[in-house]
Amino acid sequence: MDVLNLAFVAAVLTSAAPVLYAALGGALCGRAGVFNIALEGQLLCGAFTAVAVGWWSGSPWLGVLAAVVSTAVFSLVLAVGAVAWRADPIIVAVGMNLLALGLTGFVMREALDATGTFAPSGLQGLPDLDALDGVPVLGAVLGRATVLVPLAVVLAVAMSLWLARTSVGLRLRGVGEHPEAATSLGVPVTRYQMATVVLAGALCGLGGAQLSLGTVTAFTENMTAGRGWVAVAAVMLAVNRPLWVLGACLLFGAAEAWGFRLQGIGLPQQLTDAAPYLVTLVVLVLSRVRVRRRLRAADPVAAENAAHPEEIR
Amino acid sequence: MTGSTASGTAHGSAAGAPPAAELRGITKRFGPVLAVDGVDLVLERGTVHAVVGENGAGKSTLMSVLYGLHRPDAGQVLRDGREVRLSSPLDAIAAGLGMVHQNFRLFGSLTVAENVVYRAEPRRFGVLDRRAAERRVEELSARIGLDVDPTARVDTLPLGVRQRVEILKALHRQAEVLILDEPTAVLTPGEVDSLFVVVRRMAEQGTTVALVTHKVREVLEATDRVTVLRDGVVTARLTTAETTAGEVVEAMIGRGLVPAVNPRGAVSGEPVLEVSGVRMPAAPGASRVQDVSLRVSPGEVVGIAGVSGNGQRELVETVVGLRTPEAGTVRLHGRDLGGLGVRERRGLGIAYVPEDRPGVGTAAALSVADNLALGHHRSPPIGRRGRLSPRAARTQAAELVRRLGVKTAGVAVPLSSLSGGNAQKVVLARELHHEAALLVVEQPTQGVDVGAGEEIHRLLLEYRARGGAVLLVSYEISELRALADRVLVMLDGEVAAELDAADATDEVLGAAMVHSAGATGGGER
Amino acid sequence: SDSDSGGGDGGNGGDSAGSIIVITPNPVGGNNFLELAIEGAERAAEEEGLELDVYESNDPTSIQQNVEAAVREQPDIVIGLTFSLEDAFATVPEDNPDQQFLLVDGCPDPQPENVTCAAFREHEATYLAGVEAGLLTQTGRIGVVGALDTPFIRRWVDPFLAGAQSVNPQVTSTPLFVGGDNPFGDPARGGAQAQVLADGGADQVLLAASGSNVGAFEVASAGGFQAYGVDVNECPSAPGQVVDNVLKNVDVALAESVSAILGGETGGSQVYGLAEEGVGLTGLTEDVADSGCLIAERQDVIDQLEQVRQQIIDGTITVDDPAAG
Amino acid sequence: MNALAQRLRLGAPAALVPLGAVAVAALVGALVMLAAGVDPLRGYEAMFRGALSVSNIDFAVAGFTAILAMSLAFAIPARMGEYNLGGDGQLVAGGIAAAAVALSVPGPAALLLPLCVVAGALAGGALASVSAPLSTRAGVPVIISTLLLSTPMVALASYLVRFPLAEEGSPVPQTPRLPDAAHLPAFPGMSYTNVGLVLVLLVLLVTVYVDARTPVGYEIRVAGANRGFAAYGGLSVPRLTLGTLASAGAVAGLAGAVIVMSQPFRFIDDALTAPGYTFAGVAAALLAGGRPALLPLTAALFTILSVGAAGMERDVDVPRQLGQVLQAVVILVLALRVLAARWMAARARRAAGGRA
Ligand SMILES: Nc1ncnc2c1ncn2[C@@H]1O[C@H](COP(=O)(O)OP(=O)(O)OP(=O)(O)O)[C@@H](O)[C@H]1O
Ligand SMILES: Nc1ncnc2c1ncn2[C@@H]1O[C@H](COP(=O)(O)OP(=O)(O)OP(=O)(O)O)[C@@H](O)[C@H]1O
Ligand SMILES: [Mg+2]
Ligand SMILES: [Mg+2]
Repeated sequence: MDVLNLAFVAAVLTSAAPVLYAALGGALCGRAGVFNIALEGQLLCGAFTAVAVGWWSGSPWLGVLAAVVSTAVFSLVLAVGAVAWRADPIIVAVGMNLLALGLTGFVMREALDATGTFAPSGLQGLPDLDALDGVPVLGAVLGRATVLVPLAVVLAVAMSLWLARTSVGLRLRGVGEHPEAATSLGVPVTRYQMATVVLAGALCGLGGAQLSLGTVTAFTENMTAGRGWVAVAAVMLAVNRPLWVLGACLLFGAAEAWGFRLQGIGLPQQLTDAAPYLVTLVVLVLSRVRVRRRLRAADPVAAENAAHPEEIR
Repeated sequence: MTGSTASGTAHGSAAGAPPAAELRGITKRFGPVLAVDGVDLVLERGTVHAVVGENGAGKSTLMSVLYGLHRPDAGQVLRDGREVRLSSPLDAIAAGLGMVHQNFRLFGSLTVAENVVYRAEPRRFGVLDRRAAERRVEELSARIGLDVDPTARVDTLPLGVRQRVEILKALHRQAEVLILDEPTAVLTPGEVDSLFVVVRRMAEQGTTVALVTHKVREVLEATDRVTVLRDGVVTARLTTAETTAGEVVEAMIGRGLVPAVNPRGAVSGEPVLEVSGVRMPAAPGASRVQDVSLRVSPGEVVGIAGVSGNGQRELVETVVGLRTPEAGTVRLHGRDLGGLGVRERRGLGIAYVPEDRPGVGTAAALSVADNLALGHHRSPPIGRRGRLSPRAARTQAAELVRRLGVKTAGVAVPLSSLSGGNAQKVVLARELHHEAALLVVEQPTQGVDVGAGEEIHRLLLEYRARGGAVLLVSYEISELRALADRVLVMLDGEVAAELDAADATDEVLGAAMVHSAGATGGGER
Repeated sequence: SDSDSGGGDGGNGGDSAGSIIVITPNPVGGNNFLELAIEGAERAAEEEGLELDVYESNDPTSIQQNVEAAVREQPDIVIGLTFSLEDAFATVPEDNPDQQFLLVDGCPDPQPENVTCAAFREHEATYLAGVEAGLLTQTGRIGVVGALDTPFIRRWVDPFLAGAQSVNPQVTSTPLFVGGDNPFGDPARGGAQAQVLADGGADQVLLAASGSNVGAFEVASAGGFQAYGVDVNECPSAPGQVVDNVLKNVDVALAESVSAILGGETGGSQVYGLAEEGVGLTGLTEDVADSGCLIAERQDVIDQLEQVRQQIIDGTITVDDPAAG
Repeated sequence: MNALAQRLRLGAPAALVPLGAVAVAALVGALVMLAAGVDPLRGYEAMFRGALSVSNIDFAVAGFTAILAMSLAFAIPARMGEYNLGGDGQLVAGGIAAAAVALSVPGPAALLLPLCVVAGALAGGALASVSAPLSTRAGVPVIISTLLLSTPMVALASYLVRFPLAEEGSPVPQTPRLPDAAHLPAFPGMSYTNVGLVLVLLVLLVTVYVDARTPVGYEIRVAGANRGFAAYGGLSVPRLTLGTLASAGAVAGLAGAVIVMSQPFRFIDDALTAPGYTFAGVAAALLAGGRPALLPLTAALFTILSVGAAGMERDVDVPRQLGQVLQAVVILVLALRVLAARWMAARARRAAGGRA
């Protein structure tokens, strides 16, 4: 089975796109010094509002807009809780994930009068990139994807450049690395961090919209099914670097798409369920072991702290 | 008390030009604590002005007010004779003020140039102009005679160089008044000297410098004027040229200083610690150690001198068991400690006061009692047959606090509520209480005020008098001279010189330490 | 079909107006089978003048809880949907001998006296769909998207291939299972699986993944393959791309069973296969012309299916039940 | 006397915080119910009845047992600053191991019961232990590795129950019913509430004791406060990490064993993970905030919220997701705890400064 054909690339991109948005948001937060594991809840929030508003207004684009706005607003919980009030970001995030799960389910039942799956016939998905149909390679890879798929890749590259080459990017990196230093130079750290968290929320909103109006056209309860957690792992794997995040998400998407194909030749479904997680873990271990050894050599005492998520950069 | 000495001399400004900066009647409270109480401070243009005082006297608070980090409860800040409202460091920067903080505020993963231009970046078409930033760093360093590589990552630089980066940061922002908060605390003598050269040159070029310090020697060497704070009020305003060390110290602590006496020569018996042929390769962030051998006998203090980052830390960590050497042995009472971990070594009789108090020596979030119990928690009276008695831990802690005079609101409060000097006493109390045969001490009085420092020295000497062996790492020559019987100078991982305390004059030690200091890199915690 | 009735009058509910309570194993929305069953329950409630209450379960624990809560309400009949309730229906009825129970699409073993069962032989209809796919495939490759690799879902996998191979031995089938954290409600994974099948050349694909089907139908709509629905007529889900549906007339079965129990015929097990018209294909119903299914245009295939159906009913062809182990 | 008064004063705001969080959550829940057109009083009544009425208490206690165990599984490593989010995998590992032993080892109850429970605890502990060297040697944070290991374990159990351990002829992926000797004895008159509750309560007692009264508990707290300090003091951070994670996994595994050894006495795919015990346990542990002795209270609260929500849905037709919303709000209001802690620290600092 040739795994490197264009259809495979298309499948990888499509399944990676929502995760990529969330992971880019997470990486941005990481760069600003905010540990964000609320990505699962943020994605779910985006997926839900995209469908709800898309259906109510009849326009998928309004759905995308609403997803971006609502998820950004939802992210204020993390921004206010963990940044402004300095609460433990992990606790806040656990609460947010649960809140998103509960609220989307609750509102779906109360307002949309649906349980399980919401896919009414009037619901319109985002259009495919039909314009690319004639184009040789691009057509096969992106022809059946929405514009949000290539946009995710473009955003990863743009974000990398933005962090490295602009003064706001430089300031953001400084804010995450040493907030007191940034403060003493007059950078409003809290405002930077809050803005970053909200921006990350907007990205998750795009990811959620791609999931529920792009990849498919429906909302189901707990539709994200762990994709936000995968994004968290990708952020960690990439040590908050956008281009690495892109790589990590593609790796994960490839592991998943490849798993589906292996299932086709008779491997059990449970193995293909597990494969992406095991692949991620193995790569994570391989990538961290060297860093860890270097840290130990430099400073055995400080290295004890290095496995803490906040310490990783 | 001594306030009257100075009031006349402070306002003698030249040619009637307004002072570069002035604080009038500044009062700042933190809750019930009156940190600064109605302080006036005049910084004349082109002078170096010392602000001295004990720990907690209010120096940093006062400077933070001047730099817009704290809003004063009362009082005014004047720049060039005009009142300025400073509600953030940004206002201060705009008003031509710059500050180098006690703990450096640099971004380790960014380059020197990025650190310098941070928040005041040269831009081209909205994009960060790296070339311009690097050129700017070169130009500024040339102006004050510094040598810094603008493209180096800051966390690869030695402390002295990092401080230069801090100064460049202020200069880039066109600071006319530069505040240095305890700039010498982490520097070696050589680095201190070159810092003062730079400071003087800046003053000549018209920059006004406020220098916060505890160290009387620095006041006398490097400044023009002195303002002494105690408990938030000014106790003296002095002109450096007309004052003496004794006068400054008395204004700081309210009495004269009685240096600890160091009766030498009680060394006896077999060596407690024998290090032979210890070797370790250099690694990124860690210095090499080259074939180091030393021995410490009961009743002896062996000092290790040297510029920070010449292998002292690695050597000490090898002795206490945090690091494994590539070759060589460490023996305690003749027993080879190879393969033993920290716990076993402590059990055999090693106590250790580390340099990094917040990161290693204490746990800020735990109570004073919990901090004092570490290492004692498995032996009576605290730990007994797999049980732990919190009550015994509190009782013992209360006793230690009382014995060492630690200022704390109780043993149940978190350690983070203690001042730096008191936290250091907690560490010392815990380690002394082991009554271990060997005490390894790094920088025992760093960041501690003179009064407390004096007390700590006395405790160490008492320990020696009881027959304890002490391995002391210090970057301060005066401390080594006050405590050590023998001094080893480390340079690039090797013992470059071994001196008897009597021969270890400032000149000899300084020369041995700085001999080829430029060759070293390496970091610190 | 009806056996030892013992218990006599159906309900002994306290209220004058009777009631029935339906317990589902999962949320109803997006699950065709459950939606259809509830429809049947509504119809039965209306016809018999009963009140209807639906308890949705989330997981095995809440199933047990719902069954016991339902018993406390003392309705005329406690109706359970699917085999997931077999455990609860094996124990609770024993402790409540005066309560009547109906289990649709499953049967506890051993079967308590006050439990009536209505089970389906959907593998027979799936076999027919397989025959259809075997006749229609151009590539010789067919496939199934299932939610999970469980014996029950294998009922839509193995007979599909067997049916296809009965008319075209060269046919190969690829079953893919959605899996993951939310197998019955992850349309994105469902779509990805369907896309894999499409890329692999399968041109006839049966979709049995409940809420995850939504994504798979989108692949069918985009021309990836021709699809087969399950439980209800799903031809409108991807107009012009759905060949046929494996029907399971759970609404009819449920309403019939309710009437029977109220009429005093309790206990026993009614099996709904092709013969009983409890399962079937949209293509074999009268209103196939209006169904929107592709099969409506292939009368030749319908005729052939008609024959095979008869053979199954006669017993000339036996279809293995994968869930019977 | 004075010291006692001081301790009480310091303790008061900390204890008030969880109560405040619950109160605010209740208020938010009431607003949500009002918005949905339900009388909040009736809603809450239905929720409490759903969990605590005589007829439902049996289920509620079973849920409580699982949630309490899972809260311990989170709280134990959290004492040293490690977050165990892999409870699902550990729970399932314990469940499948207990089922496998019960189905393969013949023997009397006296042998089989302890054997199954121990097998469950060992399996859960073993899975969680993997994360310890991953953290201390490879530097992969526990919070990530536990999470990443959980899904593969759930998949493995799902595979086992589908093939080697499957019940012949069942349409559901489940094991056969365990032999009678492997049924945990239920309390008189109950069918779900059984000895498992006693086991978990015992674990709780041991945890509280170890935490407060043993050197190991002290060492765990020290490592949680500052790793560098712990290493400097000669404590073995790797060993402590391994110990806390193994115990946490063992408790979760025990919970899994208890679940399969209770009604309906089999391992059913999905049955252990679907009710969301893991995250309810996380929430309960967070609410208790580093005080293991409070866990029974917070676990009870989250049991009411999750078990009672189903009853509320049945009775007054408020979607059961409201329970999740309430749990989330409780956790989020906990953000206030930091404010309270900060307030206390400021007070202590002031007290110290005032005397100095
Ligand atoms: N943010 C704060 N909150 C509460 N109290 C504070 C704060 N900052 C300083 N203080 C208190 O104000 C007093 C003065 O502190 P300050 O840091 O200005 O002293 P200092 O002279 O710089 O001492 P050191 O030599 O130790 O740096 C001390 O009692 C200190 O505890
Ligand atoms: N290329 C440069 N060379 C020398 N000094 C510079 C250069 N670029 C900026 N500065 C100094 O840095 C300070 C702030 O720069 P700038 O005005 O660009 O920041 P800003 O625009 O106020 O920041 P923000 O974008 O956040 O509003 C100025 O006072 C200027 O003197
Ligand atoms: Mg201070
Ligand atoms: Mg200070």
